[in-house]
Amino acid sequence: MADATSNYPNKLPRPRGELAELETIWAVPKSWRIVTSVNNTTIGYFYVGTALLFFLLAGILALLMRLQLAVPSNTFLSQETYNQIFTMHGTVMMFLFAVPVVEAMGILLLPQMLGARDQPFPRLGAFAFWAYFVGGLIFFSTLFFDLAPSGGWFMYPPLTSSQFSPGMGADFWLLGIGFIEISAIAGAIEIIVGVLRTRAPGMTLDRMPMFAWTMLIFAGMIVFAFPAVILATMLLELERAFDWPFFIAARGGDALLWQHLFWFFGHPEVYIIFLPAAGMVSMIVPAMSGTPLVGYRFVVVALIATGFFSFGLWVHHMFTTGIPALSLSFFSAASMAVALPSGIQVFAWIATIASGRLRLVTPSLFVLGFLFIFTLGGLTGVMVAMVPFDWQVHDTYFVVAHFHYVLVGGMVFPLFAAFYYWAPAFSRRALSERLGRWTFWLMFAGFNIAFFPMHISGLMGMPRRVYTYPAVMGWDILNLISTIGAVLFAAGVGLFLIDLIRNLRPSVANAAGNIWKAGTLEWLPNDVYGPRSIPIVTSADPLWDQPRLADDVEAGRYYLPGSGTGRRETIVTSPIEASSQYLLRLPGPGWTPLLAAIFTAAFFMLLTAKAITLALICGVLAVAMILVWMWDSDPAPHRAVDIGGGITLPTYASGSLSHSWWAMIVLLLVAGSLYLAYVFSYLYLWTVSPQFWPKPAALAPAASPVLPAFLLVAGSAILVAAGRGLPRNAQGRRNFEILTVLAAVALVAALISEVSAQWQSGLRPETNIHGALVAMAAFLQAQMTLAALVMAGFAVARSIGGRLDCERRVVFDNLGLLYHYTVGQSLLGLLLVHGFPRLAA
Amino acid sequence: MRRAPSLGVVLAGSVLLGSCGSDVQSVLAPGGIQSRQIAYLAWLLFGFGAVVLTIVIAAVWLAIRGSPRIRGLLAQENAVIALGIAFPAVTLTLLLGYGVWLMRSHLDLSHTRDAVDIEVVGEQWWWRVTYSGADGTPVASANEIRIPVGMPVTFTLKAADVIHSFWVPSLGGKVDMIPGRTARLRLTAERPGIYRGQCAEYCGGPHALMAFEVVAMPAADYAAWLQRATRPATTPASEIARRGQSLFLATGCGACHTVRGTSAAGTLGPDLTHIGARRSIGIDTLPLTRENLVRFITDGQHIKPGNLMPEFRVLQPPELEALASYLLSLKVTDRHG
Amino acid sequence: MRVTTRQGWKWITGFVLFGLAAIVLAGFLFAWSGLYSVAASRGHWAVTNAALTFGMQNSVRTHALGIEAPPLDSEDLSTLGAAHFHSGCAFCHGAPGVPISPIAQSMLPSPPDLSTSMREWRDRELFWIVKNGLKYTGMPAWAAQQRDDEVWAVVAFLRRLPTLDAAAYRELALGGLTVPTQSGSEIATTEGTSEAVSACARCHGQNRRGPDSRLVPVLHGQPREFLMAALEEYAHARRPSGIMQPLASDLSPEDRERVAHYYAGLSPPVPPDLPLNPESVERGRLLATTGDTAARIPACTDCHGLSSLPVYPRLAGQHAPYIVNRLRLWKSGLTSRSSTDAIMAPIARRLTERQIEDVAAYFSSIRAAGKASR
Amino acid sequence: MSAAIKPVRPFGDFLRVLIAPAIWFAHFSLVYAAEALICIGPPADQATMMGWIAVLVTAAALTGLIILAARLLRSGNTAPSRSDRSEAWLRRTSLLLTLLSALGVVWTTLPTAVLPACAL
Repeated sequence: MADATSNYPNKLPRPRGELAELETIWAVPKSWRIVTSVNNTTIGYFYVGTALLFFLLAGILALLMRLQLAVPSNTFLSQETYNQIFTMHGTVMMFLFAVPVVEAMGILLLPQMLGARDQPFPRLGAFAFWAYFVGGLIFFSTLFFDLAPSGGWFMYPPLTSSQFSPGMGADFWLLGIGFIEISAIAGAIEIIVGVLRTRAPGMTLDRMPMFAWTMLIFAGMIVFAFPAVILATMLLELERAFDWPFFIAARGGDALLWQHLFWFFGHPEVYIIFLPAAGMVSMIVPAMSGTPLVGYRFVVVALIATGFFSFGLWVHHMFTTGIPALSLSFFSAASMAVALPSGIQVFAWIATIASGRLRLVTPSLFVLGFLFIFTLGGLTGVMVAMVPFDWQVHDTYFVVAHFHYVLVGGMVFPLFAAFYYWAPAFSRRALSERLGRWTFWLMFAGFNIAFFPMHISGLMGMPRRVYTYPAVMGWDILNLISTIGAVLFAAGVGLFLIDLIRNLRPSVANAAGNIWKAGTLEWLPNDVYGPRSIPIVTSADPLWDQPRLADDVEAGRYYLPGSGTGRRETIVTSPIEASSQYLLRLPGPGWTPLLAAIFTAAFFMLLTAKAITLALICGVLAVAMILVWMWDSDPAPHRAVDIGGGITLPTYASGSLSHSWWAMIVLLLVAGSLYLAYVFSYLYLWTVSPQFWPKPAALAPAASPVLPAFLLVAGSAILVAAGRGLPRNAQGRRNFEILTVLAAVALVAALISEVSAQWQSGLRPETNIHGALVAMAAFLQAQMTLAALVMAGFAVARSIGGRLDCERRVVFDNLGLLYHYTVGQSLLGLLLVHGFPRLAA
Repeated sequence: MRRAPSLGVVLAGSVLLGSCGSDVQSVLAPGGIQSRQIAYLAWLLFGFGAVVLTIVIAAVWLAIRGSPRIRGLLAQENAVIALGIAFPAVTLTLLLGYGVWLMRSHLDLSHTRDAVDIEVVGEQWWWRVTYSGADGTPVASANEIRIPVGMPVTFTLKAADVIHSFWVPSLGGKVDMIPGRTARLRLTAERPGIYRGQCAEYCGGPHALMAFEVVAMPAADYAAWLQRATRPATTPASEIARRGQSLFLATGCGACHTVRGTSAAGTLGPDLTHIGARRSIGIDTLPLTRENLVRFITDGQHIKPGNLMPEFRVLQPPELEALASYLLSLKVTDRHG
Repeated sequence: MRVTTRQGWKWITGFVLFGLAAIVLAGFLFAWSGLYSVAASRGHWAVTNAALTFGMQNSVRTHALGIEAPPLDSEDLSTLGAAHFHSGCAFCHGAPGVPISPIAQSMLPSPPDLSTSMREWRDRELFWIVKNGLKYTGMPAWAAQQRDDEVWAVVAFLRRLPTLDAAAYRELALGGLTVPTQSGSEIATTEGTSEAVSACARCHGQNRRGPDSRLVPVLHGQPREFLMAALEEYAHARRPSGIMQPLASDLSPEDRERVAHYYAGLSPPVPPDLPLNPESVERGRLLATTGDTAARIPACTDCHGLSSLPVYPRLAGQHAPYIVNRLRLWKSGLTSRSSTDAIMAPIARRLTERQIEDVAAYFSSIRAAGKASR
Repeated sequence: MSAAIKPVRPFGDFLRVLIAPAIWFAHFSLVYAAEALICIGPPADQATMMGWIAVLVTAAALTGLIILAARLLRSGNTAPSRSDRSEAWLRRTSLLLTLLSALGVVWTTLPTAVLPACAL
């Protein structure tokens, strides 16, 4: 097909003005208005830049810590300052650097790599970035006002409870991080839908660039892992603010619940960070060896297996908590299991190197450095998975060494490899090879000198999170060496910055281009609109297998060489075979994502500062901004568009064909995971303190859930009826609107009836754990009800505004998904709260 | 290319391990049955790690610089299966089996009745130690634990406020102390000596300074010591110590501290009945001397920032002198009977 | 003549910059020449006066925006405020029956007579003025910036001031002290009027009479060492109080010893029979005598009992509002360099609001056991 | 242009790849939950209960994986070579995941043979 040069979808020459129109449509706003830009490249630059900023800030904190520990009994930092600094170092590195930088690389690279013009939800991407930017900066600045949290990045209660951490620091952590997690989930939705639905035609799953695979699994893991920690932060914040005793043992709570929830997120988190980095390596190694990845399928299997196995590891952070030995050994076994996929990947890379000829340039050096460091980190990982060995080294510097080997080796080195490798695709100049080698050797030597001795200091008994140690311990030489190494590492990073300043000139339009002779689509000539035309992909390395591809794409021979509807647009394809389905029209620049992010950030931060009224105002404004931006999305159907090659694509899709439906499904998976985490917490706390569960006689009457259940089911039925009666014209609207409002009312009535029944039975959240858990069920129900309510109101408003009918129905479809999910979750909640205590009694 | 530095690092590490290995609190200087077993496991794991690391480095080296035949072998999917799946599957099965077997031996299923029971409660930021006296009466102490050599000791571990972790590396692994839960840990010291321990779970504030010492002594000495420790405090013999005692009571020390045999019965802070016999003050931050005692009373927030004892700067030097004399006199004498 | 817009802008910018530079230079020359008179005897021009007043009023309003006033209708507050007003404010501002001193009247601006004319400030604005003072007017800031509670006492009094006549003012400010008629020789040879000498008693009472304001501690029968230590710490500003610091620093060490001796020798006054919540008193008793192990609060009586160190205060019979106020001050983070505060502050911070009220109720309910040691 | 207009394969085909690791996860969760629940019960027959549950759950999981593997192999044999590339790719991916999952199940079960239930 590719050889059939006469058989291109579109003929040359292209009409005059086609390219100019494309450029106008996709233009990035000039000067300070650039903050309204939603182009994935602009947002990608901002995103990567901000993540790097946090990497530097957290790195400075690390240097401060290393200076404090360089000599015994040092007084460079005070105890409280040190405690704040190590808490912030961990938190910022994990939440403000590692996850965001990977998402940033995804936003920057994926559309180009997949041959799309942009992400499927450009404004959501912009919102995710700005929320992270504003929230992250505010969170970091708490350090300057002595308001920073000091409970460790893992925030174990009861140390972080209001009794032992009375200040605002812990609240900043809980609300700030909860908020940044929301931004991460927004990014994950973007990535999942982007990878599954906006690939170039013909890019089947087995031709997908490995980075896209890893980002898909990365985003999938975020969907299931992050809700656990979001629930945990909600529980702890509710405990701190309203005394709901989730973690207070005296009233039936349990400190270990936090650890379960936190590590159920926290361990997959390690792989969430590592997988995309491994994906980068899987892109760089073949390109630098000039040969396709050996064992492509093995690597995909390894990625999927890692995604699963990593959810069976969380207790390996809790080997010393006094859990029965047999339970521990299950997690020890799963920890072994997760070593296998890593082994597969390492040897697949080695096989690729062997099958080609590795060019030893800076990206390759970073990859080789990664292989060494990550292997060592993986091996110490196997060691700490051995339960008895972990009893000794847990919470010591051995573990500090281990996870820095895994995270810095497994993530930072590939990231630097990626910077050097992809810079020519996004900058007018490549980064300097000479400076790059210096950077690599300084970072590699500095890293090993800093962190290898920590294995030994840990074995010699040095615990983590100590701000000082006495001279008699014999840890002083090792710590001094570590400090020197840290300074060397920092020098390497500093050199990299100099390289960036000297050589990085961001631009996609005039980028240096494919200097490595790589084979994937991001190396096509690109501009603000992505590739000039969307290619047909016939292999995993199209640029190698279709040598003329770059020229043909640039000439406009492939699909959609201009704009079909006069707006920004990209082709939506089917998830497995990537066959074209419809033409998605995308929104352009706007203020709403930025303002929504600022107000969302203000909402959370003001809530922390207990300025409730102002916070609520900002919250309402944030929702309003989102509604304003949603008002213009879902444009009315346009006539079908010919994209070339005799293919005419519709411009509107509803139901499961719509990309928006997919996003809603992913969002509901997040909500579902959150609720499952809650159900787990409920059952878990019952196993810990069943004595706090009341006798059936003391519960709300068995008949009390009947009314709310009836209302919920009735609401669902009414909404289905409303959907049947979606208006064809102005006459039908009234009925639809009334039914939708009725359905919304039913949802609220169900909530009120359940809450009042519980209240009348004398249940109070602060009494004991049972009360708190029942209240929590209502809280989560209220949360979903509120969301459904806003969306129902929005649907009614669109109907009144003539923007919703039986054809243009995406908003209603999404409302339906959300509504029926809410009903399902609420029914499950009723069953749990009313049924379980009777069952257990 | 990378082989030289990496091997160098490993070598340097081993040298460091061997040479400057201070055994104050070291995993690799075991003094008990449990810690020795884990030390064996550690060396086994280091050996395993060295082998695997060497294989990976060699494979990378060969992939870049090897002969075409070797590179051809390495470039096959079968190489990925053999080295990436089969080899780890076998070795990790063996390791997992050994680890589980070791856990079983740690469970000490044949827990004997003659074991010594000691309760340790982690508090911010000190250790409340309660021995079980000869007739089962609890004997309160703090921040220093004495155990008999060669006998299994069962530690009952609790937390009073936040999570702490009880860890004596030279005797065995650590166990967390979690509010609302009770954990147990069995340790057996093999030779007499002083083993340092430290809180291993971050517990806020001066967590870094929450250390303690375990003094392992011959069983007979231990029995005699416990017998003496059961007795109330000696009445002060000297005039200055008597003045110290009345100052101790008037200053309100008894609101937080207990000295058995006096009206001081506070339970918020460490029991001081036999403080004069302990080796350190301020939870192992300073050796117990008259000067350090006075410093801790008047300047405790500098020695151990954030600790819960207020600074008693109201006391004048002569009063402090008397108070220190009294506290130092609080020790069990060797007079039997 | 037509200029293009761009040129026009350039020209205007240049002109403005030049003008600014000229003004700055001229201002400097004027100040350097010394032609301006700083004399207080001349007064401001009316226009200057109006501008300054306008600026001052708005500055106060804006800065006071975030302040929330506590309830101010308590007799205890205004009585304490009155006593301080008499010694600290009346000299400049006058009071019913107390004319403004002619010296103060010669200030620029001359201080307003608060007894007759007080602007209609809001409570929070009065508070801000009393706490921070006013630049260029001679109105000083509060001597102890941490003691907002004392400032509010003055504000509470200022609110009552317009309703007072000379007799009522004397009663409130002097604590019912009667000043015996003095002979001509006494007036001619003693330093001040008898009112200033009786400064302690105006608040703390004398003989069998306790303090009028329950926010003022009962000193009767407290150990002499405690009283002397407290006065010394006030005098050296180690213990913050805008009311006590000026008074204590006026006293010589010998004076302090004598006045401590005087109060230590007094028998405690009979407390008025106030309705107390018996449950609260019982909870307070339990806390005071046994402490609260879980919250790490030691028993109060171990340090505040009869046989405790004499530098510790005795609390039996002390006013509940005083105890509550003191504990709340520590709890809200009062930093003090006093050696006894170093002991009490961390403990007070661990008390809950209810425990503070309970323990204060308990101590106010019991009678001081006879005279303390001299 | 045939690549672009092929019939759409439902996303469920991809989700089927995840069956094997899902079986591993179910097995893992069940034995872990069983241990947790048994340990709050009476201590008398904890060991036998745990033993039985481990045997049953593991047998079920391994049977499931074996059936899955057998079906994948059979469809691979019977399907003519012209069957579409995506399907073959998905099938072989599933097969490898089944192998890894089986190893995971065996490893999870291994300790139940050595360690007593609920001992600390």
